[in-house]
Amino acid sequence: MAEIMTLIGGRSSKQGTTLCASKLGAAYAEISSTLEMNVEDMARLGLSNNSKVRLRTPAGEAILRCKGRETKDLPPGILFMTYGPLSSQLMAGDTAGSGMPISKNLDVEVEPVRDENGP
Amino acid sequence: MLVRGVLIEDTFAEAFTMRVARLVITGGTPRWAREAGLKLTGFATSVIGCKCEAGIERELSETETPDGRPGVSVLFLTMDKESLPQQLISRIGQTVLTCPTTACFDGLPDGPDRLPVGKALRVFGDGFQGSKVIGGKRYWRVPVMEGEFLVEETFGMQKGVGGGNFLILARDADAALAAAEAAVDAMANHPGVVLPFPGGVVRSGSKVGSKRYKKMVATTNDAFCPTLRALTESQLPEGVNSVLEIVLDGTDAPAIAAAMRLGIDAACRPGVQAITAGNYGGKLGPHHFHLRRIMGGESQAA
Amino acid sequence: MTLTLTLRTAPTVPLEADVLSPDRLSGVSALEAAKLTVVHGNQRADLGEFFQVGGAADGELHLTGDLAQVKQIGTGMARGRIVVHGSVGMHLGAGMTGGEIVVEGDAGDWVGPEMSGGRIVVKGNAGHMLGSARRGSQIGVRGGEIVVFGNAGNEVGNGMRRGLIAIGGDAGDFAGVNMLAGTIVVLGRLAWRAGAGMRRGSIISMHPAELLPTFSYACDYAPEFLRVCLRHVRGLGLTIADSHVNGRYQRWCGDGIELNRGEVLILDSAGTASRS
Amino acid sequence: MGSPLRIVNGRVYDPANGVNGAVQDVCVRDGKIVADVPPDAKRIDAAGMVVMPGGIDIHCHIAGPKVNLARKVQPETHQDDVQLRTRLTRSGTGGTVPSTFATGYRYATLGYTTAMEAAVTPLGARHTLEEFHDTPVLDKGFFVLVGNNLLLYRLLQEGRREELRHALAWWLKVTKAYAPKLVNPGGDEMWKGQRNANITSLDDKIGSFDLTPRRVIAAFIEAGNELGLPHPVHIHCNNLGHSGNVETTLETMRLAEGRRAHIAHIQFHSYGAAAGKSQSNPTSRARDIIEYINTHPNISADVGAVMFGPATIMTGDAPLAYMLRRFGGNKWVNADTENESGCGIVPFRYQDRVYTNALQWAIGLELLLLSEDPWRMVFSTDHPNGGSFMSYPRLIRLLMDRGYRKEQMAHVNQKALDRSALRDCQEREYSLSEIAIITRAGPARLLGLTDKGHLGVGADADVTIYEEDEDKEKMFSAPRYVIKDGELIIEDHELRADHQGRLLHVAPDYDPQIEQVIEPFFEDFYTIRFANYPVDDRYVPNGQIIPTTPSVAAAPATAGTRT
Amino acid sequence: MGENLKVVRDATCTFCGCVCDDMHLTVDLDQKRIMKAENACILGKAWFREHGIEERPLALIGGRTATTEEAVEAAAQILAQARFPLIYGLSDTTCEAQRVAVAIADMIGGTVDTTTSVCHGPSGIAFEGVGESTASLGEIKNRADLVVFWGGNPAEAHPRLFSRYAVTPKGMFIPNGRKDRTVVLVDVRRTPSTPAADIFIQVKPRSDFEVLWALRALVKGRKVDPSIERRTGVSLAVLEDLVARMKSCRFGVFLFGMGLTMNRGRHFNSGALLALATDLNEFTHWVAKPVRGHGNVTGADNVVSWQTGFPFGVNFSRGYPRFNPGEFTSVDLLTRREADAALIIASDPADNFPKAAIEHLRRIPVITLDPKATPTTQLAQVAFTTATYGINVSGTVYRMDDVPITLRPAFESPYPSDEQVLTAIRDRVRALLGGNRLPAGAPVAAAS
Repeated sequence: MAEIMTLIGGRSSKQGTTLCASKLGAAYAEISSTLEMNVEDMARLGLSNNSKVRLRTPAGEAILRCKGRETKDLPPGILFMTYGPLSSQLMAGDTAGSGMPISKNLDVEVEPVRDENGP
Repeated sequence: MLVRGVLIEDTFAEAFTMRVARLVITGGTPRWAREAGLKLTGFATSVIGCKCEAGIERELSETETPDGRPGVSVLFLTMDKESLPQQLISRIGQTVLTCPTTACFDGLPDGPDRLPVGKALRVFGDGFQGSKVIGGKRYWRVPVMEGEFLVEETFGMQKGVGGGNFLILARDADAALAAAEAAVDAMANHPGVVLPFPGGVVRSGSKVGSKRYKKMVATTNDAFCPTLRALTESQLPEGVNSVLEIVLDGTDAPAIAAAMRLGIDAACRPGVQAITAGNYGGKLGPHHFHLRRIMGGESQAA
Repeated sequence: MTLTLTLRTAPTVPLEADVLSPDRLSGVSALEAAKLTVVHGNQRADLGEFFQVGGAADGELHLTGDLAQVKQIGTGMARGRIVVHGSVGMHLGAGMTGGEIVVEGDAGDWVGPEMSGGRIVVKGNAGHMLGSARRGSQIGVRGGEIVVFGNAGNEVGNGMRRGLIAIGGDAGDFAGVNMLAGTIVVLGRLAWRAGAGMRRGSIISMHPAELLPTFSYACDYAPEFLRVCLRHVRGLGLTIADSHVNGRYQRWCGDGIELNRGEVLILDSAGTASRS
Repeated sequence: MGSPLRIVNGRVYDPANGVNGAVQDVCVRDGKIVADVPPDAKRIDAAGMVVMPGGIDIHCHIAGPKVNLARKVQPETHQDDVQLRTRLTRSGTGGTVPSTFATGYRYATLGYTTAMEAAVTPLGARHTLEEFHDTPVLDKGFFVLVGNNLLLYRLLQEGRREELRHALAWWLKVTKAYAPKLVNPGGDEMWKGQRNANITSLDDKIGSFDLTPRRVIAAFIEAGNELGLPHPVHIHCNNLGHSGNVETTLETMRLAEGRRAHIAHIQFHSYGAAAGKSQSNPTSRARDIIEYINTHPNISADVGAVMFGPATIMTGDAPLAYMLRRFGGNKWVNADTENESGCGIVPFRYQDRVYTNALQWAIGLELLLLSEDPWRMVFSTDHPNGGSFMSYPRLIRLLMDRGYRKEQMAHVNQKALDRSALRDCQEREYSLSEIAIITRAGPARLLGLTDKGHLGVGADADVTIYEEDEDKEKMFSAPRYVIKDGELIIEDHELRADHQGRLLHVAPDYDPQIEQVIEPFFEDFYTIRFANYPVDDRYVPNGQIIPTTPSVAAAPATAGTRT
Repeated sequence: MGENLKVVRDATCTFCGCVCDDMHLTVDLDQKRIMKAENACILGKAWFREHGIEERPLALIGGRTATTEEAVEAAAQILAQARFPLIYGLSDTTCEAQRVAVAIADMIGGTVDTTTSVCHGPSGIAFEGVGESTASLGEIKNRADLVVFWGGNPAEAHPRLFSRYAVTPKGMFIPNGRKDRTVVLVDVRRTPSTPAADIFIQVKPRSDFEVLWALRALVKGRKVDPSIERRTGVSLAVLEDLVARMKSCRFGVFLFGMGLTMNRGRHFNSGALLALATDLNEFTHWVAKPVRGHGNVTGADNVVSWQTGFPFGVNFSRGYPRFNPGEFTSVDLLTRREADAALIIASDPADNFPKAAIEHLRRIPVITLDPKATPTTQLAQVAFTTATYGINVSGTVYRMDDVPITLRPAFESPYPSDEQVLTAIRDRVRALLGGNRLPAGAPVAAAS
């Protein structure tokens, strides 16, 4: 069952240091496929750290692995991920006459991805 | 020429060129549009004493007004260009602006002169007024306690005709009045014409100037007063004991002529002896309405 | 006879065809028109490379085809009429002072920039910046009318100083932003932050809208001018219900940061306006 | 450098060499004016034309951080005034703040070959030089802002006048500047440090410093003279634009005490006030100003005339720009530079019906028409503050054509003319020779550019050839030929070649010990390293050092400096 | 560690817009590696550490190794033939290279756009509407007693903004450093930057505009509806307290990030903040500064502005510069499938552009200049390997506050600089076209 949440894209220092080395390496791929999520939301959706979730917007979809954050750090309903190839998949190309695509605070459908073997 | 036994005298009504504006006043209900129209056109019978002449042209249905509400159409006339806006500003300001639910629109969009009436009235808003341009016309929105008063920024002015008339010469006062009422009813709602006097009828026809009082611009038309038959050079035929006059103002001469035809025809009824008209020898007013020609006959009158 | 242009070769990159204006084509034969210059990307080309031209110019121009890549149609137009059987690209009717453009399909961004007169009717959807000020400029539409039957994007009427914009569908964010005067009617939904920074002017919404905290509620009433305005809009082809004409509206004044002389009018039956 | 060239049959105006309209040849070779060239040299037949040295703008704002901000903030003014590229030249955009390429080409198309950017923060010097690199044709230099410099204030506050002079020399040299510039001394410190206050008189205390503008100005005039700079301290006085500021201006000029000083855009500083009301509408006090200048040969000025139409206020005088912000159509830019300056930008429009604008217009004309020494009261609009340099031809016509002037006077706010003396200077008309002085020979002499502003042998071959025309605006709008460094840039009114002009700068000597004083200040209060501050020679691909003639030795032993 | 060590003092880090010029680098000249970067933050350390010389071909054409000359020829052919080419990136290279890139765009009648359009482009648009009160970073260090960070996370993205410029350093009128300043942080979430603030104001996502608008109204003494709290998560009382502080400080500064520009509202968010800073100058001194991401994105803004009059998104197809975000900006040109070739310099749009834009990049010939392999170089038809600015190449970069700094390279690279490659491409294109392409508006006879 999908829920609508707000996805914030951003930068992290770990991403910054990693991209200096290579954007094609495994470290960068891992960082840019990690989704920070409120722990209560995760519990409700039956997710635990490293569970796969599918994010979907009208532009596209991406599958990430989630990582829990306490409510004081990340309020319920808010998601965070670093910019990268996966966040690109979710962004619409319309810039509304500004040149800037919306890349923060996207409404995304969040859906746990069940492994074939079941949870 | 006789119409149903009533003599149509071979004379003409002499009318003047005036300036005319047409206002469309709408209201939340026909009642309030009418109330505003009545107050606006009250005390506007003759330029002699009222500085302007006005009357309700006709009532308008929802489909005929700019805002889709019931309304009345009003014609407003003055002798010169300058006094028309002055009269409109003071009269609309006192009678339409004040009247619940109403709005005031220009009814002569093609009028070659534009009178800045709404533009002057807007200042009642004390700076809180605002304007809107809709379909190329500018309107002012003046805040009032009820809500908002809407008035068009400018009103068209064109040349009109004032002083079309005919006189009903009757056997007695009852017959004269009945004929006058019938005439007024027949002319009601005629496009381009208003009857500025009370109920459309005037009993006190006047002549220019005074025989006795220097300052009087107009005094009673003694030649048509039955009580003065023995004292003055009366023009009343024998048997006529009461005369009533109908005065017509309008946007143009053909409209007045057409209305006169309907009015005279309706006035030709039992008890009426003759229909005549007032003129000044044809030298003062450019518009001459020959009664017999109007009624479809021949006229020899100058 | 009108001049008819039918797209036969789609441009591979944007085509700037500011020459497609009745004023510029006045008295021009089909043969002459085909030789007029358009700008295809960074190179000049003949109009005839892209369009089959027929008829002769008599003040009316009929364009047919998907012209979504064709920009600047009707630039500087002062009179006459353009009918587009299809969609058009950006900058439709730029600097237009008179005449009429009717687009049967959609229009791109920047419909009617710096327009001061005339009328543009878009029967489909329009892009962003409809009737909006150019970047850096404080003044958008200076007069005239823009009617969109479908939806419009962000910044409808940015900096608008006079005129009417009527939208049959929804309007995007910041409709009427920095408006100086004029009227924007939105029959569909008004998105966020309508009227931000407006000094004067009216934004009319037939649906509940979230307003900025700097807008103040004034009253519920039936604005008389709106009856006139909506009937006029009805005459332009949009579907206006009697309940819109006769309705009561909430009047919200704003933007409090600026003059506070603008207003957002929200149809009452639409429910209560809320603050954003 | 172009091939040898002989200009024949033209009427030559070379006031520096006493040539006043004589028909004589001008020969050019290797970028210089020479006595003769071989008979087969290319000839330009200048019959019916006027030959003058290339124009020199002594005070304009054409490059650097504030100019670029002013460009960026007005895209709407660029859109409809474009400069098309050609096979050879770059495209650009105009408005009152054109792009760099357009600036160079457009100056050239008016016959100008040298321009001085009049206000650059030291931190912005590198940026300015980068823009100069992309500003074609012109020779350029810039005046560096030192009048709100906090380190210099500290030295002055402590009475360290010698070190002040060395530090000033250091700043001029490491930034590759042409002259020191004071802008509203103390004003920026009041603005940045005292909640947007300003200086109101020469004796105000400057913020937390134990200093007054009077002390600052006097010290810089002294130091500038001691350094023997080709151009003295260039002063934008306090109280610019304020009613009654004439007293401040006169007092500032008196502070020079016979030493050289240049007052910038003096029109903006020549305002009186109705008695007792300082906030009232200004009146013209041009007469008092010009009388002082006429009788004090140590003082020079550029007029800073105002022309009706669009302008851009851009100034190091931040509080002034704030005062004017309400005229900016909602736009106002402020930019503070650490330890060095403030800056303000406001788009503006001078309107002939507006009292103050009309008065400003009149005062500019008054000053020029009442001036008795054209060599010391020279031409400028403080571009783009008083109007674009593109309006120079119109201003020339106003000076040369009294009929035209009278006609223009009829259109302006008459109350303003009542408060000026412009109607009393109806008669005067500038001659071509006088125009050549105020636009060429005069600025060259004031700038100390001995190779410019004249056509004598050895001068830079910067030559402009105008077709004579009764309509002087038309004549000065489009020279037939422009030669820059001997190269034909404009021929038959059109750009025919691209050209990279030179950077004109000074490199005064200083005691290297002064770096020991400056460096710790950088450590504490700058965010750029001391070592990274000086601008190196890579930014000056085509530089020319104009020598100084110091009256005081820089330092006992070592005159060398590191760069 | 090799024997051949060199110390470069006062080198500059170009990783982010802070452009700190106090790096003391210890360089192993044999290994061509920077061993130590004194004063660098965690990002700077990684920047210097990871930019050694990798074994990469000088150039690739269609995935095959090529010489630089061959690649220049291939690139020039693509650019000379294109009708609507895009030149993009430029924020991680020197001004000297940027200058040549704009010249190429002008010459061929293409579009030049920089990464500004997807970072603070909206702030640039806002600037064009309302102007800006701003300051060099040293003024903030010397004077700012109230520092407001808005929509950014400097601790992770610009660490030395805190330590070198705006929070902890002592300044002329801030003798006690951190103690003399009040630091406010406004964001939608807690980040590693939050603990640095005295006051943290957490706003609901997508409500920055409402908060800024309410602050503007309060500063002007206008009414704000208490419902502001429901919409934004911030109470009127908190806003009133902030306004009181803002009006009473001596020198206030906003440092704002892409939390404003990349968010719904875009340029209006930035514009509201810039206008708020302007409004506050009625009471005391206030400045605002967009915190810029890339090392020389500010230089790109400046170069494009002085050459064209516009900061980014500039099209030359009609023979003169035109500016219109949304029309001539990269994401739009690609998403709408308009560009028919792309020259991408020191940027990686294939990593962070919207999906539809990346898909178009795969359809058209792409030329890249980059020191490293990236998703964009992987899809390029012609890919140049270039030297890294600031590490191998000197030149000019502009700090986020428009202060230009000359780079001190640490060691030489076997690869050419961006400027060298671009100059070669420009010269070859010029030869192919016989000079600048004449404007499409020129007379027919003169057109090629």
